[in-house]
Amino acid sequence: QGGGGSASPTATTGSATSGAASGSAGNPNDLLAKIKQAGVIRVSTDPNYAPQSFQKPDGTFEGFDIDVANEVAKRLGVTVKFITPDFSAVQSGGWAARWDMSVGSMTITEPRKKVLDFTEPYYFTPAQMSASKKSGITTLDGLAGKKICVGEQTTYQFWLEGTLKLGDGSSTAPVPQGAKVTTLKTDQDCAQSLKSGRSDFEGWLSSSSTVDDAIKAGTPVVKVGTPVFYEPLGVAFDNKGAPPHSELLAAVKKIIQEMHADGTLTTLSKKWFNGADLTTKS
Amino acid sequence: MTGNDLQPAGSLPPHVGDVVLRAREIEKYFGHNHVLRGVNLDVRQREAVMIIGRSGSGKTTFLRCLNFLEEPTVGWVEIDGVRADANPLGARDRGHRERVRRLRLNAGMVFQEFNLFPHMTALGNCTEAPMRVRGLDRRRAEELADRFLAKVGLADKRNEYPSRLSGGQKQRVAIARALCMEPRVLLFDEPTSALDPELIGEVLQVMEELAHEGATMIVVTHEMHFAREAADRVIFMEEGIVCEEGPPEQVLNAPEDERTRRFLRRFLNVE
Amino acid sequence: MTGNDLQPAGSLPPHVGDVVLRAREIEKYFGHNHVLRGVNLDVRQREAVMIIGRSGSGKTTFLRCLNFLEEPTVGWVEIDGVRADANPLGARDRGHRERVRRLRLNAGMVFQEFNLFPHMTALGNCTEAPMRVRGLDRRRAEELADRFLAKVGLADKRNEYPSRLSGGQKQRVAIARALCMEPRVLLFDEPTSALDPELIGEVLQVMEELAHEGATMIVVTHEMHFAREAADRVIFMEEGIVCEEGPPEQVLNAPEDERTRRFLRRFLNVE
Amino acid sequence: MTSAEIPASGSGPIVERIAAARRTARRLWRLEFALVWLALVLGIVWVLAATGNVDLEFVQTWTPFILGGVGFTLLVCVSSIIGAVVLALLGALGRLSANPLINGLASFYVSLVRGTPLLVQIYFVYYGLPQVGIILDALPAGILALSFNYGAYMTEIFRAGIQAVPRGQQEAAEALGMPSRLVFRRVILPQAFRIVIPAIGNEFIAMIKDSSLVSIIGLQEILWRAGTAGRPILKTIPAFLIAALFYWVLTIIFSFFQERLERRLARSDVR
Amino acid sequence: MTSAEIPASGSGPIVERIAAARRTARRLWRLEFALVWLALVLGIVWVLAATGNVDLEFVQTWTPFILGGVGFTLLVCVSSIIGAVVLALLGALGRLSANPLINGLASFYVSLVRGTPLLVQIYFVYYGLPQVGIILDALPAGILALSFNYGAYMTEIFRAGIQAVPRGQQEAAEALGMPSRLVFRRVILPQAFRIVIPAIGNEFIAMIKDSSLVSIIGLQEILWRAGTAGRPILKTIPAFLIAALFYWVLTIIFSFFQERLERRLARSDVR
Ligand SMILES: Nc1ncnc2c1ncn2[C@@H]1O[C@H](COP(=O)(O)OP(=O)(O)OP(=O)(O)O)[C@@H](O)[C@H]1O
Ligand SMILES: Nc1ncnc2c1ncn2[C@@H]1O[C@H](COP(=O)(O)OP(=O)(O)OP(=O)(O)O)[C@@H](O)[C@H]1O
Ligand SMILES: [Mg+2]
Ligand SMILES: [Mg+2]
Repeated sequence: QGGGGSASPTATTGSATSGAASGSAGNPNDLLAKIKQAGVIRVSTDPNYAPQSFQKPDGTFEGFDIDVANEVAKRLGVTVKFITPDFSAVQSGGWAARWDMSVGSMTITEPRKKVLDFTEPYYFTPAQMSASKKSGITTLDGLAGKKICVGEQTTYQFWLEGTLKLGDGSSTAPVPQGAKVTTLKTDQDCAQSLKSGRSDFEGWLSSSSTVDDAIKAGTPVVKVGTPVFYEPLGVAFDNKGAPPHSELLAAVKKIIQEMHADGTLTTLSKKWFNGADLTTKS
Repeated sequence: MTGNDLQPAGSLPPHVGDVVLRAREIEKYFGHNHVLRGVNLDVRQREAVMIIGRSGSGKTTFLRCLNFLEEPTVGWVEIDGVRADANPLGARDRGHRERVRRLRLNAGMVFQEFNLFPHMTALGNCTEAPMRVRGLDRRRAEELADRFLAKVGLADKRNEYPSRLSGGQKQRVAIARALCMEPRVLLFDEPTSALDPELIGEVLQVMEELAHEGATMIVVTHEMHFAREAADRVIFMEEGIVCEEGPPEQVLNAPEDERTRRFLRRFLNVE
Repeated sequence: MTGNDLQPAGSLPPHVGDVVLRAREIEKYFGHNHVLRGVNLDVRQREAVMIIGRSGSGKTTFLRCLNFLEEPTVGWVEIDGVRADANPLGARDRGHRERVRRLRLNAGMVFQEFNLFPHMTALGNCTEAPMRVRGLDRRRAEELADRFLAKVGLADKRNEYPSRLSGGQKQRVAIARALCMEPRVLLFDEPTSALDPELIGEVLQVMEELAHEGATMIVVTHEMHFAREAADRVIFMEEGIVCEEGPPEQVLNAPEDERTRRFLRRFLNVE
Repeated sequence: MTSAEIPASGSGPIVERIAAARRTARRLWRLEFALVWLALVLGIVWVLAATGNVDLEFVQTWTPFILGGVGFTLLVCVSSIIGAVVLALLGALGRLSANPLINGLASFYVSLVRGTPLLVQIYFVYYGLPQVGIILDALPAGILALSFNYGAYMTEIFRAGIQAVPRGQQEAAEALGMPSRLVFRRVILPQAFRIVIPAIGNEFIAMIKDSSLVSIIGLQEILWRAGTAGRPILKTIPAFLIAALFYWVLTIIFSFFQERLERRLARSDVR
Repeated sequence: MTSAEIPASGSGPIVERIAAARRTARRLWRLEFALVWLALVLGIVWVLAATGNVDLEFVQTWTPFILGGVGFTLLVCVSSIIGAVVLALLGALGRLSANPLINGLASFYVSLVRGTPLLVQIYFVYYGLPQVGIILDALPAGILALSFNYGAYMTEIFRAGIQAVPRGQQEAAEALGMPSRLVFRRVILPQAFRIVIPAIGNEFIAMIKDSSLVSIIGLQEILWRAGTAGRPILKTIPAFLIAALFYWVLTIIFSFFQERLERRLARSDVR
């Protein structure tokens, strides 16, 4: 799985392994040492989000996040076991050591930083506004006073409600005047609603790749305007997890930096996001 | 009228009138079990007919066939000019169902287990069918009900629910309920066998009065003393046929049929 | 022995032995309803005592107090040397419960409604308690059960479930079940009143045999004929006390007490 | 307390003393029972507080918002239960019908709806029906799905209730000449309703919680609001606890009324 | 078919002719019934196909994946139902206990668990218990939560079942001197079990679908797999349809066995 692994230069892999080896020389109680001993790192993922994470009919996982996770594990010298808990449980911390790491396109936000430790962003998702064809709206301002659908508890909802605080301090576009929020269980349910022929709302805000896929699947929407913000997405760790994890955090932070530097992430991004490089905001 | 009248064995008591109920060649199978094997019966107005016989001889089944609570396999029944023929597959035949319903209007039934409607008072039990089936208005239905409740000695219990009545009282309400339809014939299936000995007296007394006042009735019973006193005619059944029939003195004291003799011997032994 | 023996009214039949059951000053309240007002009873070995009386006079309650299925309010019962005192609040008193349990081992009870265990065969019903309470092994328990099933004429029904037995057969299995505990005293509460007339004979015959073979028994009954034939002593109860007591000829034919006379008159009227 | 003291001590008639002792014991029992509950509730609160799940500020801020879902939950439940009862009545009639078309339709409905998850049904009504041109708002869609779902389960409850009305009731009504519609409406249905009330109450309690599934189509009932309140500030567990508390209180209140209703019906329901 | 022809036509004894006519009618009825089902199934498939929800390629690709959840669902359900039965037995004993401590505990358990949503309970067991040091894997956590939840509902079922065993059964066992444990184990429990089997079957069917809630803790059962397969490519409806079909088939298979078991028990259960 994940062609991304073969794209990475062997030399980089070697250096990461040596870095990790020096870590294990440190604290034998650190999560890093335990993972290495087990040879497996448990990574949480929510396979409801293509192309970041989804399942093949044989039950194996694939997607951008999956490739990133596999590459990180490879550079740590271990293999990955994917776990699929409810997203709300992942983001609230208190993992009870059931999994070690989240590579789940989690937006780095201020509240989450209180319970989770994040690496630097490994990529950025553009938040793309779209409007139903029926509404005839073609600009962001056209959505003023209209209803906009978002997935429950997503950064998109928080942005619309004006409570979004991105963890990297980056700014966001202004919300269309008087826009009303409609939430459904997931982003895809908004698309499903429009595709079913319902017209409970005019706008839909989701990641640009989700919007692209929905358009490809025949959902009657058009993109309006440029991305309203870029979500910084990082690898996360439970910050009050029982075994100390500072060495693991340091090791993964280093690996992410290396993956940015050696172009691995760019390659993977282009592979999964229709040739777009989302590793930087642009 | 279709049927030729049967000649009852023995002479008729003087007070009886015309034939009101005719049953001809009633046969009944339960599956392959031939329970009634051709029973004929004519009952005249003001006649009290008692049916006796051992357990399983078909007494209850015959009584239930008379008002089609059990559909006979063969034969027909005519009550007060309404005739219904056996129609063993007629459950979905509307015409048949309607005929049976009209026939039942003339045949009041009193069940062994009372079967009072528990969610209605004594009065409600008595007025329900008169109001909704005979179409009487409430005032007239209640007048009628009060009259018959008084007759069975329960004028003061008219507003009680069945759960607050004793067994004998329940059975008497059931009799009043049947009387309120003013049927031509009353059918009783062992009306006292669900009662304890103390309560039997109440019910038998009411029935004896009814008999003396000239109600037409057919009673399945195990109470030999009662049969002896109140019956105009006693019928002894065995294995789905009528073995012996006649005035009570004859059937009960000097039975001709060997099976009747054996039955009565066993029976009186026990008591 | 604690109690001083009562002097039974009338002379004792010659075949009876020592006193096996003593009940003293049994009183029972249901709430404020004073149902038993001080009943005394001594029963000797091989004696057959029949209790008669009108409905509600407390016969069933007294019988149930004898083996503490109903906890008496006052008084005590002693059966074969095991004595239990009334303990109306003793439901959670372990010592009392254990005494009552041991007392019950000597008192077999046959219920009006049979109360056979529906999930066990006739044999299972008869062996369950002997095996698990008396501690007999399966072989001996089955021997015993077969003997008593044969005695009540049901040897061939040993492997039937109760649902496939007639009422009379069920009642006889219930008798066999009680006999299998080889109790000193048998208690019967109207053992035939749930049966139809045909089945009564079966059960009465078994009981009469038991009486003639010298079983000690106390029977609540409405069957006057049976009482007359099988009783050594008849007790007439009214409103929670014993009004009259003596040999059957005396109590049933020449009662001294006015209430007994009234009761018997009413009763024989109905029959 | 040892029971031996009771009859001996105190003055006044024994029945008063026993009653007093019983009352004391009952009061003590209730007290102990209440203390157990209190201890358990306090225990839970203590554990929750100790693990930092009781955040008073959070409770203060968000309780009104979550409470706002109660009205919504009740609106959905009450409407749905009414719809379900109507569907269940029709369904039960269909399931008991002799007409293969009607019977087939009804049993298909029951099988399909009981056989598939409520979540799928809600999803289907909201997102699937628009494909055939039926576009419902979230509220009617949720109520429709819940009505259909519970209607299927309750069909079986009603069917059992109708079948539990003793056969004799129907026969008694038929013997009075009542046509079958009248028999059903006046005799069977009122009795069936009494029988099924407890089961319907259970369904309502279950529905109070199942109604949380309608949040999948964006209806803001209790649980959804709790999730919404808790998640952004990562307090899912405290938020869920508040929701659970509301549900619990709702069911306790409802159970209280249900028990009273049942007890009232039970009083007049004794046959 | 009109029934009047039947007895007239054909040869052989009437009982054979009636039986033959009944058989034909029954066969016809079954055929019509089956045709109704067939028509409904085809109708649904047709509508689904016409609205483009039957995507054969999708079905082919994803069915095995979704099917993979069946084993999981069954594993969870079977384990949970076993756990629930054990809890329910203890709960029912507690609810019937005279000890206020035990009774209080049991009734608190029932009230709390029936009063709060299953979803919250699952969430709590998985994410809440670790706060007090109890860390369970998803599978045992899911089974534990389901067991506790259904255990509470089934406690009430068992309690009702135990109370439905006629009081006479306990009295009969006690009269045989059986101590209370033995009475419960050998007499009450076996009969209670038979009574509650249908209700337990219903719970199992409900659980098959409720088990989908365990997906919140990452267990990949049928419905979760369907959502995962369908959502990313906006084929949620076809995916859910496949899941619904699996659930339906599962419940049909299960109902079939349940009915057979019930019918077998019913045969020997007649009292
Ligand atoms: N619904 C039924 N289905 C099958 N067989 C039946 C049915 N009702 C009665 N029978 C059988 O028909 C026969 C006659 O029964 P019936 O009830 O008419 O007897 P009975 O003379 O009233 O007896 P009893 O004095 O015991 O009431 C019996 O052998 C009985 O087993
Ligand atoms: N469990 C009970 N609770 C309250 N009162 C009861 C109870 N059992 C019996 N009684 C009352 O006690 C009185 C005596 O009842 P009991 O059953 O002993 O009478 P009985 O002599 O056996 O009558 P029968 O011949 O009708 O069986 C009656 O007034 C009855 O109402
Ligand atoms: Mg009969
Ligand atoms: Mg009695």
